[in-house]
Amino acid sequence: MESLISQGLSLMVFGMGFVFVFLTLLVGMTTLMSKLVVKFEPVAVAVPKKLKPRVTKTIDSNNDELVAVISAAVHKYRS
Amino acid sequence: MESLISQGLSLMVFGMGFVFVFLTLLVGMTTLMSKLVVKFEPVAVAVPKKLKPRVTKTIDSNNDELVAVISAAVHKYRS
Amino acid sequence: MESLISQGLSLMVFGMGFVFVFLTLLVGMTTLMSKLVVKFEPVAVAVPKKLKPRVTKTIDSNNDELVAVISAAVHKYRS
Amino acid sequence: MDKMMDLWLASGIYNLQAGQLVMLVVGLGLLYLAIVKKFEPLLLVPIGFGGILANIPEAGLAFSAVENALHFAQPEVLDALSAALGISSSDPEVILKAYNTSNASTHAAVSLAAMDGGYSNGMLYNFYNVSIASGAAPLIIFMGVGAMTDFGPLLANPKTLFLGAAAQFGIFATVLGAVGLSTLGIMDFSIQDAAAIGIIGGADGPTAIYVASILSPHLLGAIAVAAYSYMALVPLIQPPIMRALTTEAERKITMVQLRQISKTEKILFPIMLLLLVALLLPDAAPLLGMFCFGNLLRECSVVDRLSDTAQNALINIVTIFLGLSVGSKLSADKFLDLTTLGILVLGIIAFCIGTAMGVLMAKLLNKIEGGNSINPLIGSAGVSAVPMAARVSNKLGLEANPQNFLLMHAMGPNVAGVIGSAVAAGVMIKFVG
Amino acid sequence: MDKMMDLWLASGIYNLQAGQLVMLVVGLGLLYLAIVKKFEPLLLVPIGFGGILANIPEAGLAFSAVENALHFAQPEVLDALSAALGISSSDPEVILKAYNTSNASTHAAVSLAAMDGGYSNGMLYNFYNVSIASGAAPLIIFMGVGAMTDFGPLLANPKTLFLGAAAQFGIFATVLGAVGLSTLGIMDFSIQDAAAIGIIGGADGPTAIYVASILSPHLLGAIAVAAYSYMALVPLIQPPIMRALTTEAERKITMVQLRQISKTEKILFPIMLLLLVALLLPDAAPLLGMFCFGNLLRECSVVDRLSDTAQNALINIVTIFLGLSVGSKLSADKFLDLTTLGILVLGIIAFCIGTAMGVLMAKLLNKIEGGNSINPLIGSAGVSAVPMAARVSNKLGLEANPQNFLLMHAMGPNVAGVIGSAVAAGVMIKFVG
Amino acid sequence: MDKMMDLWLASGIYNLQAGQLVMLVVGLGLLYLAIVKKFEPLLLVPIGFGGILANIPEAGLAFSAVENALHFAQPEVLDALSAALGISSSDPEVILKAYNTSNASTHAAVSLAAMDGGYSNGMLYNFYNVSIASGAAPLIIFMGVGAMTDFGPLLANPKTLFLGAAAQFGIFATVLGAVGLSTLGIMDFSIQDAAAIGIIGGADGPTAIYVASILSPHLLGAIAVAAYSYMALVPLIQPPIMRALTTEAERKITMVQLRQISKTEKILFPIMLLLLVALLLPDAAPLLGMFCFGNLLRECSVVDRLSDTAQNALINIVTIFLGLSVGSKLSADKFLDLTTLGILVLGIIAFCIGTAMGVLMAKLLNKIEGGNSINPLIGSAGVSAVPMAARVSNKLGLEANPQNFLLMHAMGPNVAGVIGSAVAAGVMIKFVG
Ligand code: NA
Ligand code: NA
Ligand code: NA
Repeated sequence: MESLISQGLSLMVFGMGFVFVFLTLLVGMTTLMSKLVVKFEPVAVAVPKKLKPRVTKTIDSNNDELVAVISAAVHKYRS
Repeated sequence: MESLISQGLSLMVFGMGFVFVFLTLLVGMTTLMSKLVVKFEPVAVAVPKKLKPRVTKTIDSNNDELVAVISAAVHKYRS
Repeated sequence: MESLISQGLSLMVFGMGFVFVFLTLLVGMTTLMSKLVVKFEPVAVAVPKKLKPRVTKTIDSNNDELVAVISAAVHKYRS
Repeated sequence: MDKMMDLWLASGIYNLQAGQLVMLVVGLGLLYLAIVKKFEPLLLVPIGFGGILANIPEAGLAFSAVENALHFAQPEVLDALSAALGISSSDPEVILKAYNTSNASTHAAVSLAAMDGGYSNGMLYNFYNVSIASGAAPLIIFMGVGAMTDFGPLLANPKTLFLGAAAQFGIFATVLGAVGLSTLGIMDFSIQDAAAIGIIGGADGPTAIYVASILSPHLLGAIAVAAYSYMALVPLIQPPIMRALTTEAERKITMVQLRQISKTEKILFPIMLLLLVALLLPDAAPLLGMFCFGNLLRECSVVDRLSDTAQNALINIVTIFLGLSVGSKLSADKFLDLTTLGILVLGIIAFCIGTAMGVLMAKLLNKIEGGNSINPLIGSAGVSAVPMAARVSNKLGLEANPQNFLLMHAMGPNVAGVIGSAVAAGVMIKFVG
Repeated sequence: MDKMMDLWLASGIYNLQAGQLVMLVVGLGLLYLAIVKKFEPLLLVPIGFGGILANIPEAGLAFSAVENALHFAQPEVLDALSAALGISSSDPEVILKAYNTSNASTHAAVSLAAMDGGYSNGMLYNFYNVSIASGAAPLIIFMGVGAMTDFGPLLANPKTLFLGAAAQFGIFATVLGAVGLSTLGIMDFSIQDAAAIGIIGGADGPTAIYVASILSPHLLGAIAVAAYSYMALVPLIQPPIMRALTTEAERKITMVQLRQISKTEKILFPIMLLLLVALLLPDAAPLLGMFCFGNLLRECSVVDRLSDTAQNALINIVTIFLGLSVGSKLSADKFLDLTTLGILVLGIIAFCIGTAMGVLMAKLLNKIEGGNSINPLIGSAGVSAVPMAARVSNKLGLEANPQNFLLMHAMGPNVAGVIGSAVAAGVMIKFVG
Repeated sequence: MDKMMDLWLASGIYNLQAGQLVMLVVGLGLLYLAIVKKFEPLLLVPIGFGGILANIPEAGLAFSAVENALHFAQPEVLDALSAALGISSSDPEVILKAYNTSNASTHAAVSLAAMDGGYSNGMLYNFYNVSIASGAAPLIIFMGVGAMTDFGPLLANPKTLFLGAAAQFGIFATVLGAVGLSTLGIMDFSIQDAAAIGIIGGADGPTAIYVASILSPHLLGAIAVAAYSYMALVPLIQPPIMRALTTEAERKITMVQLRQISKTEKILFPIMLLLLVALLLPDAAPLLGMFCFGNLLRECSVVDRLSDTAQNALINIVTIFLGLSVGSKLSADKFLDLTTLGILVLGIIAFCIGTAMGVLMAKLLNKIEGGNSINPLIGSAGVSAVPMAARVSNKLGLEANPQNFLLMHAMGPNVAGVIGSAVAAGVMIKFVG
């Protein structure tokens, strides 16, 4: 059985080592992946994120309400 | 113990039979129920489904916001 | 073992007694607390509760939609 | 044709017992009350539907694996159950009795034996165990109720707490009534049963379910149905009592407008209430603790997303399963009993006494103070049944004087009644639990 | 350097088995289909992701504590497991076999022994137990589906129920196919397996998962993947069959506009359906009971907050865990098997037969009635796959006649198919469960 | 008057122990910090409230049935517990010790015996078991965090991952500090305890709770409180360190605008990260798997309703129960200990070292590249504490140069820190778990 200190030391060395190895690999893979994507899919880049269509009925009925209220409001004020 | 095939066959015969019996009964009961309802409740038919009032506070406060924003918008533009 | 009736009686006496003692203490503490708060924090009283900012992204995107729709509506009608 | 016969012999219509038929009608009746009459539909729709499911013949949805094994009574499974129980009889009724009186580890063993025999717990039985037997569902609902509660009116007029206290007399008077019926030999209630029945008078659904699940689970179905039905009937039950106990002049009393309450007071109140509970009545800590927690989430204004969830998604989810689980206690063998009738009668008495005592306490407070600061109509709101009881006070106030808006004044005793019945619940769990 | 070696010896890449690699690719393939091809993404994204998690070497996320203990095979733990099983061998395979055939109480004891040895159930294994093995998740999803279903088109034209009945023929024909393959010695399916595979033809995800979890849990992964994949493929699978079985003239048939349905009819329908199930086929009560409950929440209009929650927060939460749990059944040792191939082939046959029978039944109804009241294109919607199959009917209708909107007409058989396959599920659970 | 005496003898105020009083004050203090000072209120409100509930005398909300039975020490129950444990003593302390060292099946038997004696698990104890001991709650929260995380800034500048790696040095330095204190005899931490304490430096709440629940459950309360408190203190802790380690000129460095990231990259990143985890460090698979799953739900844009639920209803529900459960670990007997002080001190050191290493790594990267492409102020964001740490970087950047907006640049190392500490957690679970 190792002493507590040496356990701690080896945990530090291997832990930090592993974290760096892992994240270095991730940097590499990410860079590579981005390059491939940009290369093969040059058009798809950077459309400003549009409004997501809402999936739930809740919100749809909200929108109905919205349109109703707006129409009413506009009708009232434009005359 | 029946053979697997005959088990399968009887499952098919009785299964499909039961499905048809069940759904035939359901057709009959549904038709009867609809007739009774239409007979005894002739007025209640067919109001176009109106917007449900929203139950949650969340949406209420949304509506408050809505009205506030609309008022602001309309004020700004009608002058 | 007490008789059922005497168990019921003592439950009533001590139960109601305790409820009153508890709520009387609560009246006292509440009154005291309110006095202390009003004394040390005279300004903070009674701002009409303002609309809570919504926390969820859902609603934010809703608002985006809202603004978009309103702008469109107003544009259409003001001309 | 064997298969056709099997289907028929296993069908509901062939196996339907009279009790189950009655309970199916009761379930439909609850749905009718909930949907057409709008009686507390949030609970009575799931309870009524759960009651129907629980009484489907042969489906065994409300039964444990052991009960289902005993119902179908296959000899080899019965033998396995007897062996697990260490008895020699293989009569289902003997086995059931031995099972019900055995200890927890034997319970577990018998249950595993039933599962080995191919039986499983019914869906509603599982829902009941997870939501109610664990104690979780009523507490989570209480947290949500706390998050929906505004203590402002109570803080503006703390003495309305006395009205909430007085209205709890209905609870204890009913306990006495129940033990009286037992002593007279008309019913057979233990003191635990009596306490659980009394809590109907608290007019607070989750409190009643919580107390019944601890003190008297076998009466839970009837108690929950009575509690929610009577809460729905508040607009019918209370007005005659309120009119009988007040004069026209009293009903016309207008109350001074409530002062505005600061945010700090609203934040400190649930914490103070929690500490008082902690110091005086630890047995009420789960109920009032969760209630105060919900209220603090609401008022502290830094965790609005948690407060929103407690008031919406979470309480709705739990309500669905709580209701179905309560419905599972409406199975014919557990519900159709003279006891249920006793519970219904005692429950309505509890309600009436609570209402009356609230009104009388309001009159007493006026006497003591020598003034007319309290309209006695708000006393009846002390039973809880939030916000229905407060609306009834308001309605009768307007009848007497069209300018007399009592709603906000009645909200004080109304929420005080919630606290009062939770305290009463704690006392009863302490003494007879 | 020991530690470095340890890390390497415990890494996924060192321990990756061929089967796991294949299944990782299958998982990625499912994600591709779900995200890029938009195949039933609500289920296939969680299933695909769960499949990847289940096949991470050494992580044991899809395994029980006992399986994990056997995988790492420490001698003292193996001895403890043997002791709990009452056997003498400490060979992992012998232990696993003894464990799989032991009774429930031995199961519990062995599981506790594995935990004492420091092993625990994997995350996905726990998810599976809580959501699927308990039966809860498919039922809760069915409640949500009920709350999203509008029975209006069905009520306006009840005879479309026959189309939903006919389409279930695919289920039973497939059962016959599966037992045929077994009898020929090509596959090795029990009658339970055959029934569970047949239900793929029901084109209803939660029903398929519910039936498979009861009759044939070891095939659940393949069955769920097949069911959802084929439901997603409806726009490709159905049109050729529909065109082959109908003439141009038939496809041009326009149907009379549906009458408006009153609220009362919509409220009474789920109650009536529930009672019919209760009286005729108690084994279908959990599935159709929850479905009717959800629909009643929707239509009764007094519990909108419960209906909203059933349709949104609750069904979404359950879908996440159901999907991951199904994914846990995609571990290489359970999924990579000739059986899976058989299931995929039989499943697609079931689908095709169901589609064909729906169309043919519509033509038969026209024959019987001696008119042209039904466009046979709506028959294919009887398989369920709501609302995809109805959209396919509509699309083919528009192709033949640009004024011919069949969508609402096809919704009738479409929801009838949901009822039909739940009834078929009940029959199979009754006979072979 | 016996009853009056009973109530008094069972009251909280009569039984209040000094430790409980202190912990009530600690709980109130946490509520003060959360509500008034706005320290991570989403967690500290439930944790503080849970802490108060856990220290209510006699209520036993945080204790198991066995602990509650031992507290009330009825002779016949103690005898039953001894019998279940197979020991002869009926001294509560001896029983507790035997219970704590017994195996899982004995645990189960003793627990059932306590329930037979009429005791039950406290509410918070149950919450803890379901949410934390099962491992589920931190993982579900991590899924929600994944669904809220935008990896865009990280993808635009992948080398910021090195900053997230460097900041994890705080974790391992603290482990060394903790074993050092033990070796010197000042504290008594095992290597597991040291690892769990170190993870506070990861500045990531769910990771800290997950690791502590596996490696060192008895320290979980102190670790969670320290983690969330220090995360809240980021705006106070980090700036002095950041100023001390950078020159005015370095703080003025402006960074080039980030490129736009395509949808495809954002979808592929979580899948790639998952595969890397699967191949290299299976022990980190639960944490990073759920994180990547949440992120994929967000980015794949075909399951928005699941993503919404993961970010709102589900994470809120779990947060409520996780917070209360952590609070259950603040019971006086578990929290009031020199150990807690040690944890608080070591935790803050971990934080400071992590911050410093992030800044120094940024300067090193500039040296290596021979340019000025990175403002070292964003290095401190590598500790995680999303998004607080990134905001601190931005604020200090604006102080030095009012045109220097670092927020988006700092989000890269900020989310990298989440990944980094999850990897560190996996390493520690692998080596000492
Ligand atoms: Na009350
Ligand atoms: Na179907
Ligand atoms: Na971190």
